[in-house]
Amino acid sequence: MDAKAMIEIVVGILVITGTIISLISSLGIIRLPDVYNRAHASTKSATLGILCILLGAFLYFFFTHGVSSIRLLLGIVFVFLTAPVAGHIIIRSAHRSKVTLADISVQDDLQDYLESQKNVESK
Amino acid sequence: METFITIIAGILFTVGTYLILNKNLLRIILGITLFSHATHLLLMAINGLKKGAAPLLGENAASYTDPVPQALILTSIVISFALTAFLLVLGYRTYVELGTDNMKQLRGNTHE
Amino acid sequence: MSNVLILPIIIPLLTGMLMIFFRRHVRMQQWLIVISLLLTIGVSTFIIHRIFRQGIIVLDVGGWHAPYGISLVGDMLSALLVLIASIICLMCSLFAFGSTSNDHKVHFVYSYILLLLCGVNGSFLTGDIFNLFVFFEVMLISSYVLLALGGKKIQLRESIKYVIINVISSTLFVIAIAYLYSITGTLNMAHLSERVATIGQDGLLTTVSLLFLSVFALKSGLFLFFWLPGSYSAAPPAIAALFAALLTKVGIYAIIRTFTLIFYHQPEITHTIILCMAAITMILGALGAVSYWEIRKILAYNVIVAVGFILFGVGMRTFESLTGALFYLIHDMLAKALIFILGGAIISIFGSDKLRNFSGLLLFRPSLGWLYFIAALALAGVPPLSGFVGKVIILKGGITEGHLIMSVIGIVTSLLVLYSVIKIFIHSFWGETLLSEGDQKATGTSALLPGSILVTFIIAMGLGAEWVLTYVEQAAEVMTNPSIYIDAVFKQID
Amino acid sequence: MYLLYIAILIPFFSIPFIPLLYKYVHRIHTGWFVLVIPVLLLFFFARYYFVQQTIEPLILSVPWIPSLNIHFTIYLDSLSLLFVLLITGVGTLVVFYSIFYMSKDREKLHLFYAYLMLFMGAMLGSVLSDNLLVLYAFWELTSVSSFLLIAFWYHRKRSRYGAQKSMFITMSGGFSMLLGFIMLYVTSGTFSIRELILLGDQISQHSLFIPAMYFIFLGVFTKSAQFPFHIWLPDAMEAPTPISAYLHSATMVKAGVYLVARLTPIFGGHQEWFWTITIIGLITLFIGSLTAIRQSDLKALLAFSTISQIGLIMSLLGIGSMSLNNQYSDSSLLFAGATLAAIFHLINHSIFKGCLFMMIGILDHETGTRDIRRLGGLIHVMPVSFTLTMIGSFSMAGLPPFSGFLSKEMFFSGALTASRTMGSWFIFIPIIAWVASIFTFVYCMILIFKVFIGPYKPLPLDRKPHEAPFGMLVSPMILASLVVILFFFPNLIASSLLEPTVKAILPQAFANGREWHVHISAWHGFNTELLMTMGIIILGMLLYKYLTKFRNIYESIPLKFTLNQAYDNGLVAMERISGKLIRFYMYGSTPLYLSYLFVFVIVIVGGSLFLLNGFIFDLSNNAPIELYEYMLGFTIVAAAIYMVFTKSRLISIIAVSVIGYIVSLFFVIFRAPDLALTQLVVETISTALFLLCFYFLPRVSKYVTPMKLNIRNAIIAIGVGMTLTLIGLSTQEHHLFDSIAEYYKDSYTLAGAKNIVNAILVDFRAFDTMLEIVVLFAAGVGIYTLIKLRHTGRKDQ
Amino acid sequence: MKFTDVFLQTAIKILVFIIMTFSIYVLFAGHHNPGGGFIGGLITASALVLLYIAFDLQSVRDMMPVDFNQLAAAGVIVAVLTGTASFLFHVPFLTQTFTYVNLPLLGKTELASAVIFDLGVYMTVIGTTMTIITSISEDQK
Amino acid sequence: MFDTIMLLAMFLLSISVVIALYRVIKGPSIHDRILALDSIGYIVIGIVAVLSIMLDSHAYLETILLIGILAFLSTIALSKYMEGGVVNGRKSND
Amino acid sequence: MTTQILLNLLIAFVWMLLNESWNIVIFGMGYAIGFFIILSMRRFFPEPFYGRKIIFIFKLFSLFIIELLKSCVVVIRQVTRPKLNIQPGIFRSETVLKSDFEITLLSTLLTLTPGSVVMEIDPEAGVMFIHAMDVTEFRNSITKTKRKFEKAIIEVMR
Ligand code: NA
Ligand code: NA
Repeated sequence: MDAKAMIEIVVGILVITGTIISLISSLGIIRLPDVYNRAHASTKSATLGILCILLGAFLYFFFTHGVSSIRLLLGIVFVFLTAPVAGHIIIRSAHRSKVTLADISVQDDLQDYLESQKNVESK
Repeated sequence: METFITIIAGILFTVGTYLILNKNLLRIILGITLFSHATHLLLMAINGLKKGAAPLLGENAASYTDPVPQALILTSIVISFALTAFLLVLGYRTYVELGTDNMKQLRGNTHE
Repeated sequence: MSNVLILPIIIPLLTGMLMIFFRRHVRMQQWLIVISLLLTIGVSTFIIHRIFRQGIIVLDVGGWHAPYGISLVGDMLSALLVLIASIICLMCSLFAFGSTSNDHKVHFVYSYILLLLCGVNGSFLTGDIFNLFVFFEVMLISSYVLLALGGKKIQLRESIKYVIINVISSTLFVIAIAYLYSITGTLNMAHLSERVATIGQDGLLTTVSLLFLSVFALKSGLFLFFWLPGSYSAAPPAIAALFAALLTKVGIYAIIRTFTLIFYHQPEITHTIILCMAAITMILGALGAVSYWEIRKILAYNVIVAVGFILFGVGMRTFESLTGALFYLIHDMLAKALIFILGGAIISIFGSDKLRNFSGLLLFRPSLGWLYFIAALALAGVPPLSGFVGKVIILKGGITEGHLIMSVIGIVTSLLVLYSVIKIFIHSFWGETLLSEGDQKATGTSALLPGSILVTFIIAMGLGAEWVLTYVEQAAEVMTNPSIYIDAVFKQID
Repeated sequence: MYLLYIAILIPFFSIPFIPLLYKYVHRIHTGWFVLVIPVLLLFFFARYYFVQQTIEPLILSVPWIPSLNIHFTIYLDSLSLLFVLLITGVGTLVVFYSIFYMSKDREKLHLFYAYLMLFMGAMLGSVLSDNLLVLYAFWELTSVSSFLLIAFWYHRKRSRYGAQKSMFITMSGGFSMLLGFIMLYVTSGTFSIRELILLGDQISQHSLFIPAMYFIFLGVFTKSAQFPFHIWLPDAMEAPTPISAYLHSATMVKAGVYLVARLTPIFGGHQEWFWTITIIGLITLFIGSLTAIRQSDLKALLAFSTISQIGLIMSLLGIGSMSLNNQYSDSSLLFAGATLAAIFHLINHSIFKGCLFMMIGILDHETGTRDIRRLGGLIHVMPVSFTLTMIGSFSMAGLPPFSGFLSKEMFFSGALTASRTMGSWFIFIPIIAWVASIFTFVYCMILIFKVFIGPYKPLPLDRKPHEAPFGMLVSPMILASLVVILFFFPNLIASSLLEPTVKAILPQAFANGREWHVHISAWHGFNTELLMTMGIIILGMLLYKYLTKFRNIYESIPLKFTLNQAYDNGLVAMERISGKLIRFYMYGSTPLYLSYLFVFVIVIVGGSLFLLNGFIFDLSNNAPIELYEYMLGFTIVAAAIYMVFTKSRLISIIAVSVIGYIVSLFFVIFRAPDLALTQLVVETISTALFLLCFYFLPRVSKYVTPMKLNIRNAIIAIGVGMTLTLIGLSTQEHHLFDSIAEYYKDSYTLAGAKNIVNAILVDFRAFDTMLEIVVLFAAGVGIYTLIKLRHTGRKDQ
Repeated sequence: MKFTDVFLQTAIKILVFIIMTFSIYVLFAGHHNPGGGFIGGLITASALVLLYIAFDLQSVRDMMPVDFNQLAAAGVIVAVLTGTASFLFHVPFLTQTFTYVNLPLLGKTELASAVIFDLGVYMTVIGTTMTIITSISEDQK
Repeated sequence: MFDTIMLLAMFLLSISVVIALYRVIKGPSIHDRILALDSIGYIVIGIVAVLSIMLDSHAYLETILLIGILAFLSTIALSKYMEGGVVNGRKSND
Repeated sequence: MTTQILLNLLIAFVWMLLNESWNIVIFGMGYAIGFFIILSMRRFFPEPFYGRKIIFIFKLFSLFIIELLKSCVVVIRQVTRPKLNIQPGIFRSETVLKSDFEITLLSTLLTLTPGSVVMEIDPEAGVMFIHAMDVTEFRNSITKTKRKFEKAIIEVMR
C-alpha cells in the first residue's frame, strides 16, 4: 500500500463520516418536533459533519498537492465560530417572535420569567 | 453535457418568458432573473464544457476551458445584478407608491 | 495609438464621478458640467478633424491589439455622432439648469446626464461587440435613473415598464453575442466582419443577425417602439429632450454598424426586413403623432417617425441612401433635442401638456414661439433647414432603388409630422392670450439659450449642407466599404 | 450681375430691421420704410423688361449643395420676368395700400411686414430659380409666409383654421411635388429645368416620368387652388385684405400657373399633361364660378372667382401645351394662341382682381362689413369706389372696353381651337368655358349691383360709410387705369412681354424659326367668340334676375357633401382613426408589449432559422455527464416548473434562489471558480433584495389571469424557448473558427497573471470591467436617489 | 433583567476580522487565484453588513464615517485614473504593467498596476453594495 | 474506488440538501425555514469540498469560506429581521 | 502578556537582521529562540509566562472537542431512534463569568455541546436561558459541563 492509497483511505473515511453525519443531521431537521430541537441537530451535527469533510479535503490537498490550504483551515475555524452563533440567534429569534414550543416540552423558564415581569409591570 | 445544459437553459428561457408575460410585477422580475441565469448557462454550454481545467495557470493542466465566456459571464452577472437590484427597488417603490404590483393596473393610457 | 479617442468617454465619466463629491454645491456642478461638455465638444471636433485628414483612428485599449483587446474605432460616422451627442448634452444641461428642481440637482441629475453621455459616446466609438453591450448598459442604467428620478407616480409607472422591457432586450443582446462568439470565436467587430465574410454569412449567422436586429430595433424604436412614448412623456423636460435626441439614435447607430460592417451579405433578407419595419414604423409613428393632443405624446411619436425614415435610408444600403440616413440622423438629433426643449418650456409655462388647454403664448414668449416654429419646420424637412437635405437624399436613394411606395410613405408621414407639430404651434402660441404679463414670467426662459443655439445649428446645417456632406460622405464611404474599417483596425499589427 | 441675388435676398435681409423700425420709429408708419423695397425691386427688374426683348435669357449660378446637384441658379427669361414684375408691381401697390389700411396703433405691423417681405423674397426666388429644389425651397417658404399671414389675427378662430388648412393643403402638395422633382432627377440626373428641357425625349420614356408629372401636379393644383384642393382659398380670406389681394389672388396662387408654364417644355405635348391640366382647369373654372354666385361675403365671392379664373388660366395652358404634341404640329401655332391667352389673362386677372380686392378692403374698412346682404346703394356715398369696382368687375366679366374682354375672347378662341383641331367631341371644352363665363358674369353683376345700386341701407352698418381716404384709393386707381389702358393698347406688352413669354413656354414649337407675332386687337369681326360673349350677357342678365330661385337650388345641397365638410371630417376622422389604431398597438400594458417583442423574436428569428436551414445538431462532441449533474439539472427544471404553478411569493423567491445557487454549482462543475464565487454572492444579495422588496410587503391585490391568456402566454413562452434553444444547439456544433481565447492562455507572460479570467477582466478587457463598475455605481446611486429623493419630496409637501 | 446581544456582537467582532482578512486576500490574490476586486468588495460588504446587523446603523456610522456614494465614485475614479496614467507614458489608455521585485518577507513579488485597477473595482463594489443595503434598510424603518 | 466514494458522498450530500429543502418548503414557522437554509449552507460547503477533491483542483477553496460567510450572514439577517421586523438599524436591545 | 509577545517578535526580527535573510523560516526560527529566551527569563516579568496560556488553551480545546463528539453521538442517537423520546425545555442557569469575551466563549462551547443551545443572556446578572433537548436527562450533565468550561475559560482569560 503506497502513501497515496493511505491518504485516499483516510480522506475517504473522513469524507464518508462527515457525509453521514450531515445526512443524519438533515434527518434531525425533519424529524425533531420544533424549531428549538431542530436547532440542536443543525448546530452540532452539521458542524461536525462539515468539519470532517473539510479536514478530509485539507489532508487530501496537503498530501497530494503539498498545499497547506490556509483557506480550508480558515473555513474550519469559521464554521466552528458561526454555527453556535447561528443556532443561538435562530432560536432566540424564534422565541422572541413567539414560536411555540413543541407539546412534549416540559419546561419554559424564560417564558415564565417574562410573564412574571409582565405581571410586575401591570401591577 | 452541452446539449443537456442548452436544453435546461431553454427550459429556463421558456419559464422565464412565461413569467415575464405575467402581469404580476414580482413574477416578471423573477422571470428576468431566470432569463439571465439561462443566458449564462447557454453562454457556457455553447462554447464547450469541461474541455480542460479551470483557467488558472497554477493548475498546470494540459488544456484549459475557454476563459472568454467566463469573463463575459462575469461582466454580465454583475450588470444583471445591478439592473435587477435597481429594478427591484423601483418595483418596490412603485408598489408602495401606487399600491399595486399588477402591470395591468400600471397601464398609462386609461387614466390619463 | 491615439488616446484622444478615449477622451469623449472619460471626460464625462470622470466629471460625473467628481460631482458626487460636490453634491450640495449646485453651482459648482453646473460649472463642472459645462466645462466638461465644452471640453468633450472640443475633443470631438479635433477627432473629426483628424479623421478627416488622416482617416480612421484606432485605439487599442490596454495596448492589446485587435482582436484580442478592446479597440475603440473612430471613423467619421462615430466621430460625427459623438460630437452631436456632446453638443446635445450640453444644450439639454443648459436647459436643465433652469428647468430642473433643486432636489434633482442634489440627487446627481448632472452626474447621470454625464454618465448617459459616456455610454452614448462609448457606444459610438467602440469596435467591440461585447463592449458595445456594456456601453449600452451604462447608457441605459443612467436613463433608468434619470427617468425615475423624482419618483412621481407617472415616472415610477413608466420607468418600470421601460426598465423591464430594456432589461429583457439587453439579455437578448447577450444571448445574441453568445451565439456570435460561439460561431466566430471573436468579439471584435472588424474581426467579425472579416470572419463572417470568409464564410459568407450562412443561414445560422443570418438568424443570429436577426436576433441582433430585434434587440437594436427595440432600442432604436424601430417597430418595437412601444416603450418609447410612455417613458418619454414621463421624464422631466430636459431629460426627455436628452432621451429623444440620444437614446434611439444609439440603437440606430448599432443597426447601421452591424448591418453595414458585419451582416451585409444577405441584404435580401436582413435589409428587406429592416425596410418593412421602417415602413411600419413611419406609419405607426405618424398615426400616433396626429392622433394625440398632448405635447409630449406628439413629440414622442415624432421621434418614432424619424427612426423609420432614417432606417429607410439605412435599409437601402447604397452610398447615397446611407449618406442621407446619416445626414438625417444628425439633423434629427439636433432637431429632436430642440423641439423637446421648446416643448418642455411650453409645458412648464402652462403647467400641463394638454394642447386643448393652451392658448396665445406668442404675445409674451415671442422668441420661444419663433424658435419653435423654425424647429417644427425643420422637423418636417421644410427647406432650407437641415431636415430638408437629408430627406431629399434619402428619397432620392429610395426612388433610385425603386422603393417608390416607401418614398411615398416617407413623404406622407413627414407631412403628418408637420401637421402634428404645427398643431402644437397653433394651439399653444396662437389664440386668445390666457396668461397675463406677470404670470410665470420666468418659466421657460432657460430654453431660449439652448434653443437659439440649436436653431442656429439647424439653419447652418441646411444652408451649409455641402460642408456637412463632405464629412458625412466620408462616413458613408466606410459604411459601404467595410474593408476600410477592417484595414484601419488591423493595420496596427504590421 | 450678382445684384440679382441681392435682389432676391433683400426682402429676407430686411426682415430683422422691420421690428427694429417698428419699435424705435413708431411715429412713422412702418409701411413707408418697407415700401422702399418693392419700389426698388420694381425699378431694378423693370430695367430687365426693357432689355429682355432682345437679349438671351440671363443665367447665373452659385453652388449650394453641389454634391447633390443643387445650385442656386437664377434663370431670368421673359416668363420669370413677367412674374417678377407682377410680384414687385402688385407688391408695391399693396404695400402702399396697406399703409392706409393697417392701423399703426392697433396692428402688429412689424410682423405684418416681416411676413410680407418673407413672402416677397420667397416668391421672387420661386420664379427666378432654375434648380427645381431651390425653387421648391422658395415655394415652401411662400406657403409658410401665407400661413403666417392668414393667421395674422391669430386670436380669431377662423384665422387659425384658415391658416392651418391652407398650410396643410399646400404643403401636402408641396411635399408630393418634391417627390415628383426627385423622380425627375432620377430619370435625368439633374435638377436644372433648362437641362431637363434639353434632355427632352430621353427622359420621357423613363417609367418614372409620368408618375413624376402627377406628383408635381399635386403641388401645382394645391398651390393654385384647383379643384378639389381649392377649399383652402376661401378660408385664407381671413388674412388682412392687402394680403388677400397680393398673395391669394395676384401672386402666390399663380405660382402653380408659373410652374405649369415653366414645365410645359418638359411635359407639354403629352396627353396626360394636356388632359389633366385642361380638365382640372375647366372643372375648377366651372365650380369656382358656380360657387361664387352663392357667396354672401364679398371676399369669399372674390376667392371663388379667383379659383375659377385660375382654373381658366390653367385650362388655357393645358390647351396650349398641345402645340408641343407632334400629332398636332401643324396647328401648333393655333394652340400657342391659347397659351398667349393664358398669359394675357393672367396679367389681366392680377390687375383687376388686385383692384377688386382693394376695393372690397375699402368697403370693409369704411362700412365695417363685407356681407352683401347688409350692403346696398353705396353709389351715393362712395362714387369713386363704385367706379373703380365697376371697372374691375366688368373686366372680370369680360366686357369691353376693359382688358378682360380681350383675354376672355382669346380664351374662347383657344377652347374652340381645341375642339376644332382635336375632334368634334372636344366641343365640351368651349361649352364648359361658356357656361362658366355666364356664371362669372352673374357674380360680377352681384358685386356691383348688390353693393352699390339699390336701396341704401345705412341702418345695420357699424359705422357711417363715406368715401375712403385718397391714399387708400391710389393703388386701386392705378390698377383700374391699367385695365383700361390694356384694353386700348394691348400691344404695348404684346411683343415685349407676351410674345417672348409664350415662346419661353413653348420653345419647341418655335424651335425651327417659325415666324409668329402677337398682335392683339379688340375687334375681330362677328365671329363665334363675339357671339359667345353676347350670349353670356343675355343669359347672365336673365340668371341674375332669377338669382333667388337659383340660390334655392344651392341651398338644397346638404352641407355634408361639400368638400369643405369632407376636409373637416377627414381631419377629425384621421385623428380618431389613427388614435384608435395606435391605441390598439400601444395598449399600455407591459405584458402585451413584451409579448410583441417575443412574438417578433419567434417570427423573425425563429422563422429565419427554419427558412434558411440554420438548424444543425450533432451530439458527438458533447462532454460526458454525471448522475449528480443530471440531478442538479433536474432540480433546476423542477424549481422552474414549480415557479410556474405556485402562487406563493416566498416559494417563488426560494425557487429562483435555488436555481441561482445550482447555477453557481454548475459553474464549479464547468471549471469556472471565479464565476462560482461571484454567482454565489450575487445570488445571495439578490435573494435578500427580493425578500426585502417584495416578500415582506403586504399583499394588496389578488388577480386571476384568464385561462385563454395563460395558454397564449405559454405558447409564446414555448416559442421563445424553442427558438433560443434550437439556435443554441446549432451554434454549439458550429464553431467555424479558432477562438481568440487561445491568445489569453499566455496570460502569465503577457499580463503577469495566472488567473486567465482575472487577466481578461483587469487587463485584456479591463475596459469592460471599468464600465461594468460604472453600471454598478449608477445602479447603486440610482437606488439611493430613488429612495432618498422621495423623502425630501415628502418634506416639501 | 436585560437581555443583550453580547454573544452575537462579540462573535461578530471576531468574525469580521476573519472576513476582512479573507476579502483583502481575495482582492490581492485575484490575479493568480480565483477572486479579485469584485468578490473582494462583496465580501467586505458582507462584513460591514454583519456589523450593521449586530450593532445599529448609527453606531457603525460613527465608527466608520464613510459616505458610500463617494466611496463608490472614488472607486470608479481610481479605476479610470489607472487607465489615464498611461497617458504619461504614451501608451494606450488602460495599459497595465507589471514587474517583479524582491520584498522582505515575501520574496519575489509581483507588482501589477492591474491590482490598483482592481482596488478601484473593490471600492466601487463596497460603496455600491453598502449604498443599496443602507438605503433600503433605512427606508423600511 | 476513491472516486466512487466521492461520488457516493456527493450523492448522500445531495440527498441531505433535498431533505433540508423539504423543511424549507414545509416550514411551518419562518424560523424552521431559516434553520433549514442554514443547514443547506453547511451541506453545500461539504459538497464543494468533495467536488474540489473530485476535480482535483484547489481552485474552489475560496468558495467554501465564501459560502460559510454568506450562509451565516443570511441566517443572522433573517433571524434579526424576524425578531424585530428590520434587518438592521435598530438600536440594539433597548 | 502583551509585552512578552512583543518582545518575542522583536527577538525574531533581530534574528532575521542578523541572518540577513528575509523569509518565514528564519523568522520562525527567531521566534522559537525568543520563546525559549523568554521562558528561561520568565521570573523577571511581573506577570506569568504567556506560554502557559497556550497550554490552557489547548486544554480548553481538547475538552471542547470531547464534549462536541459526545454531544454529537447523543443527538444522533436521538434522531435515529425510531420513536422520539425526549422532554425538551428551557431552563435558567447562572454563570460566574463577567466579560463579554468570556461569556461568548462559554456560550459557544455550551451551544456546541450535548443538547443545549443558549437562548438569552444577561451578562450583568450572569443569567443564561438555555434550551435543552432533554431537560431531565441533561440538566445535571449540562451544569457539570458548564462548570468545567467556566473553570477552563477563567484559566485562559485571567
Ligand atoms: Na467583472
Ligand atoms: Na476575479
